[in-house]
Amino acid sequence: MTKITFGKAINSAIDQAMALDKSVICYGLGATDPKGIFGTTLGLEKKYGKKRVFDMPTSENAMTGVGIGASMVGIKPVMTHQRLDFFLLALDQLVNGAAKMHYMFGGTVNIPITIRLILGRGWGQGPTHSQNLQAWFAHIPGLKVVMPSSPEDAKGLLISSIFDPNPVVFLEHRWLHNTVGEVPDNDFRIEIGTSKKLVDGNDITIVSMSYLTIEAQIAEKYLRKNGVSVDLIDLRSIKPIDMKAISESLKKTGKILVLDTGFTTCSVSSDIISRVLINNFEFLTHPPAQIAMPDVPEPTSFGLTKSFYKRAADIAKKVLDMMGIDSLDPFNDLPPPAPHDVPGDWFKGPF
Amino acid sequence: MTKITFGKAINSAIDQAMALDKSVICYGLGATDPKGIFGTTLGLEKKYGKKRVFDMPTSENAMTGVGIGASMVGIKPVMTHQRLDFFLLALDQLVNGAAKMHYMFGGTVNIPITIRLILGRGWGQGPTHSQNLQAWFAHIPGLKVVMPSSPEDAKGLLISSIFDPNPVVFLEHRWLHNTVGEVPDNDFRIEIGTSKKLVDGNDITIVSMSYLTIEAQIAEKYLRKNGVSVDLIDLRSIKPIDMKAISESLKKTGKILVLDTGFTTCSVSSDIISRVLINNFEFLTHPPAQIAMPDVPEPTSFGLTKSFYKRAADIAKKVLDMMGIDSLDPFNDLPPPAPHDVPGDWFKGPF
Amino acid sequence: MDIKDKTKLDLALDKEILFNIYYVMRRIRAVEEKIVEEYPKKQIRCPTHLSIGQEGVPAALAQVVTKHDYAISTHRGHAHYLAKGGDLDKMIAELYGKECGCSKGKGGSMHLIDVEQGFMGTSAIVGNSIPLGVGLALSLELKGLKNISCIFLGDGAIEEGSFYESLNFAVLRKLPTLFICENNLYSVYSPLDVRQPIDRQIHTIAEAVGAKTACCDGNNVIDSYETLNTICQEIRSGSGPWFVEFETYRWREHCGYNYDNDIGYRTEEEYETWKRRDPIKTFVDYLKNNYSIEVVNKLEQIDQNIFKEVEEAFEKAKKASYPDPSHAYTSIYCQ
Amino acid sequence: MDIKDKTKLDLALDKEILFNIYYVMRRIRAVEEKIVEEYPKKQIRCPTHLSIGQEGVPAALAQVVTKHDYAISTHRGHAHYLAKGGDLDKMIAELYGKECGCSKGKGGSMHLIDVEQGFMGTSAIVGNSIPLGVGLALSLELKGLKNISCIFLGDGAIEEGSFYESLNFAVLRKLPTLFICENNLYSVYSPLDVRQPIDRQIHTIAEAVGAKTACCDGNNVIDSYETLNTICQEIRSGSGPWFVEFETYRWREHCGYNYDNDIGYRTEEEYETWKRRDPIKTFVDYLKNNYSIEVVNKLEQIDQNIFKEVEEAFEKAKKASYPDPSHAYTSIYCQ
Ligand SMILES: Cc1ncc(C[n+]2csc(CCOP(=O)(O)OP(=O)(O)O)c2C)c(N)n1
Ligand SMILES: Cc1ncc(C[n+]2csc(CCOP(=O)(O)OP(=O)(O)O)c2C)c(N)n1
Ligand SMILES: [Mg+2]
Ligand SMILES: [Mg+2]
Repeated sequence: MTKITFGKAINSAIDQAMALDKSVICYGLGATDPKGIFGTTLGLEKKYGKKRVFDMPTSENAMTGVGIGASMVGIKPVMTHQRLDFFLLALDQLVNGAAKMHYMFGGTVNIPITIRLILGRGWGQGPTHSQNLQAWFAHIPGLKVVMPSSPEDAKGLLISSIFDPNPVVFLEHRWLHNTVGEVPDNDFRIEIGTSKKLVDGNDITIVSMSYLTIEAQIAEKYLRKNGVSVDLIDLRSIKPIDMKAISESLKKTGKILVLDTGFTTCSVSSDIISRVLINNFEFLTHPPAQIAMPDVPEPTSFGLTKSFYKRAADIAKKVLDMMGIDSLDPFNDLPPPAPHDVPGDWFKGPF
Repeated sequence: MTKITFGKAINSAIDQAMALDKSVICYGLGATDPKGIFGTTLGLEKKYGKKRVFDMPTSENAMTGVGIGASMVGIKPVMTHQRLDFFLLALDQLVNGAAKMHYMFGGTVNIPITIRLILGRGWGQGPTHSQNLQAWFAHIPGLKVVMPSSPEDAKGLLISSIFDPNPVVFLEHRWLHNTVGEVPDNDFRIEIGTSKKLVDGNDITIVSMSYLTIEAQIAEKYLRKNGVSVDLIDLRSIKPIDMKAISESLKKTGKILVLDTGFTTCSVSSDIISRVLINNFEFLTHPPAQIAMPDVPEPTSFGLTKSFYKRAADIAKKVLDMMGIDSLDPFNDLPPPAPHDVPGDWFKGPF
Repeated sequence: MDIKDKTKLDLALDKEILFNIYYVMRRIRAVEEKIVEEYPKKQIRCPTHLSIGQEGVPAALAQVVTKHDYAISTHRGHAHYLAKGGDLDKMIAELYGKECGCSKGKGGSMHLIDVEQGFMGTSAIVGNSIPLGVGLALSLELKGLKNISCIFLGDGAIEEGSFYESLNFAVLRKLPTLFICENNLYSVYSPLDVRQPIDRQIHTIAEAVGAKTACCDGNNVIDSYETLNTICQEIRSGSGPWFVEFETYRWREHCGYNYDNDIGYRTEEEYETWKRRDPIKTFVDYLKNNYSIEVVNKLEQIDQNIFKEVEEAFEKAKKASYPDPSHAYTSIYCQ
Repeated sequence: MDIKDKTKLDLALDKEILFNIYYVMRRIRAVEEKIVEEYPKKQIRCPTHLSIGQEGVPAALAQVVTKHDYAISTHRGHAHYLAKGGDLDKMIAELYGKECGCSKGKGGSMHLIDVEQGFMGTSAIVGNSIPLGVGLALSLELKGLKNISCIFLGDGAIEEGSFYESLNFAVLRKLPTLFICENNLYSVYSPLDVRQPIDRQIHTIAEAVGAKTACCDGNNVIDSYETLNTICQEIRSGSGPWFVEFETYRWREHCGYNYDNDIGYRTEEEYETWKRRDPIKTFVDYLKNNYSIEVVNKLEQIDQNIFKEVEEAFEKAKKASYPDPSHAYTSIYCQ
């Protein structure tokens, strides 16, 4: 175990996968440049050579197809896009190709590609550098979708993704890259599709994902101090999704709040709520609740983003409302950090 | 009023829009070929000339952008793709571009483009000629999404879409093209975002869209005969969605079944259920229900598709289950047509 | 580069090749004509794109690649699958949607694959398989193998950005790729002139992107063979990507089994002109004029074998059983 | 085609143009340098791509288009916006995220627009605005107007399939498009040789696709002006698409205000070599050598005006108010 950043955990996962298996390759715009995709690919070219680690033309569509084609014959590509938004150019390859090939070729081939997509936020990323489209990927049969929130999970899930025989969309939140945590030094794997119970509680279930787990943890501490016992589940995987853990928690608490970094309509959180209600209607003692991004393109201006993102205080407020507690003022007790548009001092813009 | 097919209604809508407004143009692969996109664009080139009606290179991405660029300065393009699946190549232009431009340029421009996408089904269309991705479009702020189920609605909604100042994704189900109905001859408009109550009833709310409305109507008749009173709502628009009509119906019935032509996870139907439950939990007397496509790529074989699509019998069965009635056998009473993979005799494959 | 100057095949020495070219062409034609016969019976229930008229190029390629080379193709993939050694029985069963089909009935005519023969699939999305072929070539480089990756594409597919992006990367990395463009003048019912500038040739774009290029009459199968033979050798010795444009013509409708010259997107004369260039007839005439009667007699024998083989494949496919309906819900993920 | 053979500008006759070229270049530089000064104060809080070193081409174009012509650009769009007549105050306010910004603070540095001046926007997605420019040209054709549509793009953007597809359609329809490729050798920190074959020139691809093409030193603004002047006339008289590749160089980091020659993706020498070719300095030297002292003195006067204008724009932007937070939720749809 060593204390490292989320970004370094990603780097370590790719490094160990490449050391373990010669068929793992790593590429993407900037994969071999001096910044190495926010540090996540630094050092790999030197260690594994130009053939296995390479930069690419700004050709997202074909380059995704190149990875898929190589996957058909046993290569295990880790492809990275610095923003999910750029990957919209490559959806034909992913959705009409990778996601369906195992099925539509009757099981004769499989596509062990891992596509890392970085989710932007803050410093005026604006409408086309900030989209969290996990719901799109989850909608497509044949894809797996992973959204870790801690360095340890990032490493364990990335190694599992790389060695998974299916296409995995690995969604990495930019605001997590500099978070720090204990991470095993060796190769280790976390099963895709398993959630993690971060806090055991009895009053309400909170289901969270990716960066919102950080905010949920702040809210949970505050709520605990104030006598509300939260059962906090970090999804880690979006597809397959650990509905069993959610149902079990709901059986205990009767109340559920689902957090989502994506737009509200047709979202992962809507889907969780709908599933819970179809299958576990009898557990519910209170209408379910959802905190997701509004159905609005993200604005750029510092003046417009201040209350745009939901934070710990919003989560705490919603829980208190659901608990019928109105004696607390979480917006006062959990003030937003200033400036609100960076995750910390390390983030100096512009990315 | 004249009795015409759904396909002819589409043709008539474009025709009248082009006659009304010189800035309306119409293009797409095959728009001027002898088949005229299942007849929907026949005659237009002759009437409005080569400049306003044209075929195009197999370049879905750029050609979508061309339409968007022209839209910025007042042209109103109607672009058609013979399958939604082909349009996956153009999502960057739609989602990073058209959907956001009005917002991200501070309201200085708007994009009055209409994109017709045809939803394939039957005769072995298989995994990549059959996708119903309305949930994807509904997930994106800035887009409108329309899914008519009758010739009249097709015409009224298409004219509204063409003259809407925003990008509209108009989803046209291939199995509806030859259905027949009374359609006003003149220019008329149906407001996007309004649903249509097809049958007034008290026992259960069924919410439906596109081709499934045909199946729902068969199921409703059967249920009515057997004493179950269905409140049947045809959505017509997916975004904006007429939640008011759904809530009002639910208030009356306490039970809801949502039908969906798309995959289950992160679907429009999941979203409706989740919204209803967040906002109208108290109306529900029974767990909500959903009939959507399974999370499976569509297989090609005749032997595999037989029970793959949900039909009137499945809808009736679900309703009867929800009503606690087990004395009827809808699968026996509402047998599937044979062969199961064509909408009627007119459909001779291969499209 | 003018390919024909570089090599001159001594045909007298290569009768085996002649017979094999004939076998592959004739077999493709026989399979497709059998589909024409059977399709109206509505047991083949999937969109089907025939290669009648376009048998020459695949037959030529068949002579110069092995199962260790890769090929990938499009919606119009029957000929390519067969030429690359794909299993005939499994292809026909796939068209009928049967469990023993090459894709277990899940893919149909537009999704043929035979991994053992290096035929790595076809796609129903125009342009979609082009980058896959480049990825296959990349895998060869990574594994240090000397084989090549053949990418079939149409004149419509070259309009997709994926073609351009794929070719650029193949050239950048000098990958062992052979782009085989079958220019049959149409994309569905759209002639070239509504899609591409009339005074431009497709291969000149490929050349500008950086591929080595050639242009060849796809109806002349001997020319096609010589061209591809030389080029494949070059690619195997490290030349990097080649793009070869073949003139060819689809005889029947875009999708389906009928003739459709009557609907008005092309003329009967045009069709007749191309039909006179039939790659099979031209080849047989050539043999008749240049070879002994034994050679010509051998062809008849080949025909007999083909017809038997094809009949049997259809018999078996028709008799075979559909996959169990529950299989619709399996193999979504690889375990 | 060699442009310079075709026309020879009599510069003596066109002092107004000379002064205007200088004004546009110098003003862009002044704005960008002011951003360099201000950005570290963290009040401009959005990804910002500067055009310092690349002022020549936009300044040349500014002389040959009017507000009835269209232009569309990329993430690196400040210079293009200003050259096309975009409102300076509104641009600076946009960088500061203010309500009076050209996009009301919703777009930031990467989303500049000035519809009145025919500057139809920029995009943060590489290649995304190219087809929009072709669509603008299509609108001109539909409306029967004789104006042109200018499409700025980088050497990275030409790797996107959207470039190829867009150019093909523009050529097919002979649309009045001018593709202006500013080849600054890099895409972020990636040199050309990891993205494109080294022995290939970008404009040769455009030529093969069917555009008329030219290549020009973007640091030589007089050459650039002459080239663009001739070409724009040709496009206006119906030549169809032109693609012009300009050699240029970005002095500072890809995104942000620093120098970054130290991080290792390019050498200090390379930077110095290009800096010596500074389009502004080269132009001033030329004027000094060829024109009277009055002309040179006039430049100083222009400088003064620019500095004042720029200072004021920043002052105003800083003082301006942010949009009301509720505006984040408005204008998603046009009513
Ligand atoms: C992305 C996409 N766009 C459109 C289609 C519809 N389509 C199917 S085959 C075809 C023709 C392609 O022409 P070409 O590449 O010349 O192949 P050919 O059919 O002539 O062999 C088209 C446009 C598709 N399948 N995929
Ligand atoms: C589709 C897409 N891919 C990648 C990026 C990241 N990106 C931003 S600017 C840029 C460089 C593009 O290079 P070029 O076109 O040469 O423009 P330059 O920055 O040199 O002016 C890249 C790759 C993006 N914004 N969009
Ligand atoms: Mg063709
Ligand atoms: Mg550049």
